[in-house]
Amino acid sequence: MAGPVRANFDAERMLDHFRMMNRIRAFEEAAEAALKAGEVKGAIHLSIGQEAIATGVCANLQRDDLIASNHRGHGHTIAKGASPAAMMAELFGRATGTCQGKGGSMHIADFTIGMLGANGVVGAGILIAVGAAQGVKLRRERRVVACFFGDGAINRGPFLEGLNWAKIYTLPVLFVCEDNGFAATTRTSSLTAGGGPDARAASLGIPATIVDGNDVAAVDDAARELTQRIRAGGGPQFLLARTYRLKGHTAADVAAYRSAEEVAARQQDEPLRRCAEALTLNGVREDRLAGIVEAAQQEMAAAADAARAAPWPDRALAWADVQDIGAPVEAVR
Amino acid sequence: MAGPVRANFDAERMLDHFRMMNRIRAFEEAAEAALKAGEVKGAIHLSIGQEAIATGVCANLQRDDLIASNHRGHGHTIAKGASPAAMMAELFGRATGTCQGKGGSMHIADFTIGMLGANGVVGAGILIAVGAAQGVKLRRERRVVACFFGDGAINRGPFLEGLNWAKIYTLPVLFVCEDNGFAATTRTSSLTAGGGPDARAASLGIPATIVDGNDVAAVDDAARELTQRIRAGGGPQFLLARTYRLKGHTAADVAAYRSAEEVAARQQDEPLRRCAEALTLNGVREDRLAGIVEAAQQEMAAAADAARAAPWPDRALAWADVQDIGAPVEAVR
Amino acid sequence: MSALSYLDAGRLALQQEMRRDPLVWALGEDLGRGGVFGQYKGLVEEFGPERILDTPISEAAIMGTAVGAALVGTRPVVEMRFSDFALCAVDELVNQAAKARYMFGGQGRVPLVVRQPSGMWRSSAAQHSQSLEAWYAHIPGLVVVTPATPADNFGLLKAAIRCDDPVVYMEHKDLWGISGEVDESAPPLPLGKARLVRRGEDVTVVTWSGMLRAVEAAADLIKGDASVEIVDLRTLYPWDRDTVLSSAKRTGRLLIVHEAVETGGFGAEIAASAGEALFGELKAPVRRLGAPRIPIPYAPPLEDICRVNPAQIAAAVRGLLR
Amino acid sequence: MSALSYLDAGRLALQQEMRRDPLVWALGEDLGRGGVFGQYKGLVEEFGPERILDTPISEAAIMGTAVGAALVGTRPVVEMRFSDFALCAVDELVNQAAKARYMFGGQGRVPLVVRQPSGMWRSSAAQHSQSLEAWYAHIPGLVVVTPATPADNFGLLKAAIRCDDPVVYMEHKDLWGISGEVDESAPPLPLGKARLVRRGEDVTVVTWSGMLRAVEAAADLIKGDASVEIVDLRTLYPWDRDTVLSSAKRTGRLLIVHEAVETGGFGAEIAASAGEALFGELKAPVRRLGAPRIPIPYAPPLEDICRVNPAQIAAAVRGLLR
Ligand SMILES: Cc1ncc(C[n+]2csc(CCOP(=O)(O)OP(=O)(O)O)c2C)c(N)n1
Ligand SMILES: Cc1ncc(C[n+]2csc(CCOP(=O)(O)OP(=O)(O)O)c2C)c(N)n1
Ligand SMILES: [Mg+2]
Ligand SMILES: [Mg+2]
Repeated sequence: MAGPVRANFDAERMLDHFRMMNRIRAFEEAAEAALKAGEVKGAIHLSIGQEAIATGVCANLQRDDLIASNHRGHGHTIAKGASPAAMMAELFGRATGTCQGKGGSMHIADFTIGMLGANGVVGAGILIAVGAAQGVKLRRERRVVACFFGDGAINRGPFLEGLNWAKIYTLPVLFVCEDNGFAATTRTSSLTAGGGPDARAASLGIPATIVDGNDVAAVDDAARELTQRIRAGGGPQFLLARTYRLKGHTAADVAAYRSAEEVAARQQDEPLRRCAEALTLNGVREDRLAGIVEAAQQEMAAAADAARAAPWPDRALAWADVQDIGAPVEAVR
Repeated sequence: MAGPVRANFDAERMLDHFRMMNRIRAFEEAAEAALKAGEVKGAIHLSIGQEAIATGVCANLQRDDLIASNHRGHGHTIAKGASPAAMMAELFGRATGTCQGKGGSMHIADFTIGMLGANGVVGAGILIAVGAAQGVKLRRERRVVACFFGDGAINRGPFLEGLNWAKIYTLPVLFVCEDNGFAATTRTSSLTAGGGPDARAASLGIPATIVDGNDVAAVDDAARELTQRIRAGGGPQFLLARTYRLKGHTAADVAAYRSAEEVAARQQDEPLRRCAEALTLNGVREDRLAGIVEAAQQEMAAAADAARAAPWPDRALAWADVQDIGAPVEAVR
Repeated sequence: MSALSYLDAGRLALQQEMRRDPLVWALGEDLGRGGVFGQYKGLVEEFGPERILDTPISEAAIMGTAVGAALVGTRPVVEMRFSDFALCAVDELVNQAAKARYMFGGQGRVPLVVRQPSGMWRSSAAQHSQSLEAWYAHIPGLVVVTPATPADNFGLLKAAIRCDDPVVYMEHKDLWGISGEVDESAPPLPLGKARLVRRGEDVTVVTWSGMLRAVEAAADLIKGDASVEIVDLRTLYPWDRDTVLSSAKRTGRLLIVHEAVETGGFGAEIAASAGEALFGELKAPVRRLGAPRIPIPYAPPLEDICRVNPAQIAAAVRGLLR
Repeated sequence: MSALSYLDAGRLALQQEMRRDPLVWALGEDLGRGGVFGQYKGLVEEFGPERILDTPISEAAIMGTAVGAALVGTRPVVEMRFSDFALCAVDELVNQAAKARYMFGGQGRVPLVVRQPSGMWRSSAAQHSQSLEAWYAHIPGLVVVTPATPADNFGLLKAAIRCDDPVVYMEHKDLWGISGEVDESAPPLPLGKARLVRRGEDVTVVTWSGMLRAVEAAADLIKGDASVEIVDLRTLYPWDRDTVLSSAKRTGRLLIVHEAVETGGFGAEIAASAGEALFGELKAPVRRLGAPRIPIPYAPPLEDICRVNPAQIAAAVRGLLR
């Protein structure tokens, strides 16, 4: 699984990946626990098992690069550099959240680190990312926009419209399709005609690079190559990362539509374990890894504690940031 | 242009095509004249130069097969067997029109011959055709649904959603893309990324058959093959027919965005002329062809005269066929 | 008679209609696993995957193909999952489904139902909570239905499926779990007829969908001081003008309560109609209570600001009596 | 001051704003050839193809990419060609553009204008004639503007482009050709302020967009018998409550006239608001005149049934005076 000892193995970078993936994992495990405890009210979609993609891609983005995400965006957001404490507070609906508690999991955004928002509408983030790239180009900036979406999103019109658009205007977009085999409770294979995401992307003039999305080093290498092409003015690029969603569609979904054996088998292949194997295989000591896992869990436990203790948003916030002209005033009823 | 003398040349079938193409041409020339005379009020989109596609495709459809069309649908509708007199009356907005004058050119429909409607929204007909095919399948009927759309429509989401849908459910749809090089006043080449309609269709699991859309025999042959596959249960098929729009986008468009030379060159290649050449080359007498042209013009002149003389729809019709429950009653103001 | 949940009542209605008419079928995402809320549980086992169709995430195609399938005589029940996602298929519903019959001079019919689970439901935030019934009531060709009880979800869904015109059928997500008596052999309910929920003398309160419960709670709150007549509109278009106006005329006071944004909500249509028809006959101005014009926030304390509550309703009723 | 057409006034406004701010740009189909009505003629020559962007037929992407481009600080002017086609991009406008600022807790802004040429225009039939302004007024986060004159199309489009929130800007197709005096150096008009078109004593008529001309014609028709005060709302959201209510209070009578379908039209919001605010102070019921709830037919004699005309308006005014 872990692959051979690599000559050019960059232990420090791999350790950074391991640290990031563990932070994402720990964040979502803490969020899941809080949801089950009734502390987080809205639906959350866990990316457990898919952490290598967010990690490997964002490792190749700079702070002023941009990302747009979908409903399963915790990993993308943490990997891009957002504060997990603020994110956790957002899930708890607190004033200290990234969106002051007004967005929740499906609308997490952090413009300070170029995270333009998760999205509650499948496929919608594609057009926002492409448009952001067009804005970047109009402004003569050199930023890259990465766009994360799932294998289910390729059956929505915006996939075609957005890729065609990015290509004809040569926009700096990295399309990242996280193929986890499912659209909610349905296997995407049964709903997707033809050759799939890569075939569709190619037909729109954007040949895909396909990687094992559970191999963080492979994702990192592919994303490096693709972001370099984009920075060199090569226009939109497409990364298809194959992975598996270890948890249900939402944290409430028990995923009875697939066998325990299937999930157990895929557990063997999950990215944190593979990253750890690669590191140990390449001589990194177990206790060092254990320390990283430990630290990540502590960080997220603290984030949850802080969220728990944080104040609810002030009532007045409900009336803020609607629109400047004609903003409603609190009605006295 | 006309191609060699063919051993298997079917003069009678070719004459039928010639007759049909001339009827479409004469209909649209009469409609254009009526528009210029102010007798037809709404916009009309002429398919002059594209008649071979409608003719060749519909020659392979039976009466109970279905078609869905777009804004440029006069040819499809006549070729499927609708009455040009009723169609002309529709353009004139008269009670004797196919839709009682309530639809006009962009909403012509004739359910008696399986014409499910032109459409004012680019791409919308694709989903209607695919859905009709699904209904046909649910009803265990053996009908084929042909769907006509342009090269500009492939940049709208419904193209992807509709083709994917038709393929995963193995629906009896013949997709016919009329590639005339333009989307309104813009060349589609500048707006279309990748390999174009055929590449996109192939990526969705529906390999395209490409034909010279100005060669009616070639369209006929290709459509025969594809409709046979569909009737044999082969699922959706895709025909890409290359052609050229000799007139402006609407009858009001002078098409200043292209040179007179370009249009003149394409005139050489237009389907009626090529069909006539093929027929004469294969021994059909000129005067026989002239008679066909003459008859078509007389038929459509008569259709226009009848439309001119036809009554306006009764005021009460405005209130009919809205909905059964809650239909508005004429307000006395 | 048996106690059924709002969700099960809808499922039973669909099941009965599918047994009754082989041309009735349903399509939407995850229906084979019972649908996102379980409204379709067990149906694929009975009717098979062709009539309980699992679809891709292609809202435009879900709606658009249903139009085509309806035009050839089948009766699709379109599942939009959340009414918010129906915004990905508005051309197909408003430009195609609603207009086809008319544009074609009556040649075609579009007998489909589009189920749009609506409204606020445990911190679902701005893109999973909207109530846009007023939009559809404004569109010629559409029927708009908003059931508020299990019995109504049973009787109205059956009626919607038998309707030969496109019906926007808005179930409220917050009602899935409520239970009530349902006569499983009852015929469809008539579309366009309101239900007089409670007789009263002082004030008429017109409401629909999820707000009915809040209105009933408010009426209980002020039982002592005011006798409230409660009308559940049930169908927004066509709306039951006669029932509403005759009740308001009798009580002399009218309050309309809905969950949707008040500005431009359907309450405005009712208020405007009543104000015109009953000019000079009312003892107080016609009042409306709806959500403030703000996107629906995620945090519970903020979300509650968008939810008209019994206390506000009671206060409004008192205001009319003052 | 010079005489400009409504179309040219809009083009001049865009041109001035593009000169003033390099971050303003426009996107839509055929803009490089001046746009389908000529509203963009000559602009690509001055500003180049990047700022006057020719787009594919991809309404969802035209709207959706504009949201992304706005979030990074540019100011897109989105051309929808016909307001009917905006129905192919409703998720992008309503779920994304209108809500982004709020959902993200104020982190992002969406300073875009979506131009939606609206209304009936020489037998364009059901899919090219709609007036759906009431929909957008119902959506939190959106500003809705409906210019009725060349001067307003100049001043309001400039204001819309400078607005930091998404603006639905509905030009009326039937007004493109009308001409009027425009001060080319005038500043933007304030959004949310109505225009008192004509002072009058007996009846207040509130209208907007294409109907203003019909209302003026009606007022002329009955000059002898009634003194009509005409208010052009100009902006539907936020609408100028003070101007409308104070006028109605003074004249004691209010008629609202719009081209959109009357049922659920924005006239209902105005009527409901006036009925509540001016209860007991009006001499007659608040009346509305709008289109019947039918898809817009093609044949001229049938289309005319959907078009509120001066005779109907005059009759309604007389009715209020009776
Ligand atoms: C337009 C739209 N349709 C349906 C949904 C409901 N939904 C949310 S996530 C999801 C599955 C998405 O699958 P995919 O794109 O593969 O992402 P994944 O969940 O696998 O990460 C669905 C159907 C939605 N949010 N938006
Ligand atoms: C959704 C939508 N967008 C834009 C238009 C305006 N429009 C009508 S036809 C047309 C060009 C269509 O090009 P194509 O599909 O190639 O068909 P053609 O006109 O070339 O036959 C456009 C942009 C429309 N009717 N619908
Ligand atoms: Mg997936
Ligand atoms: Mg074309």
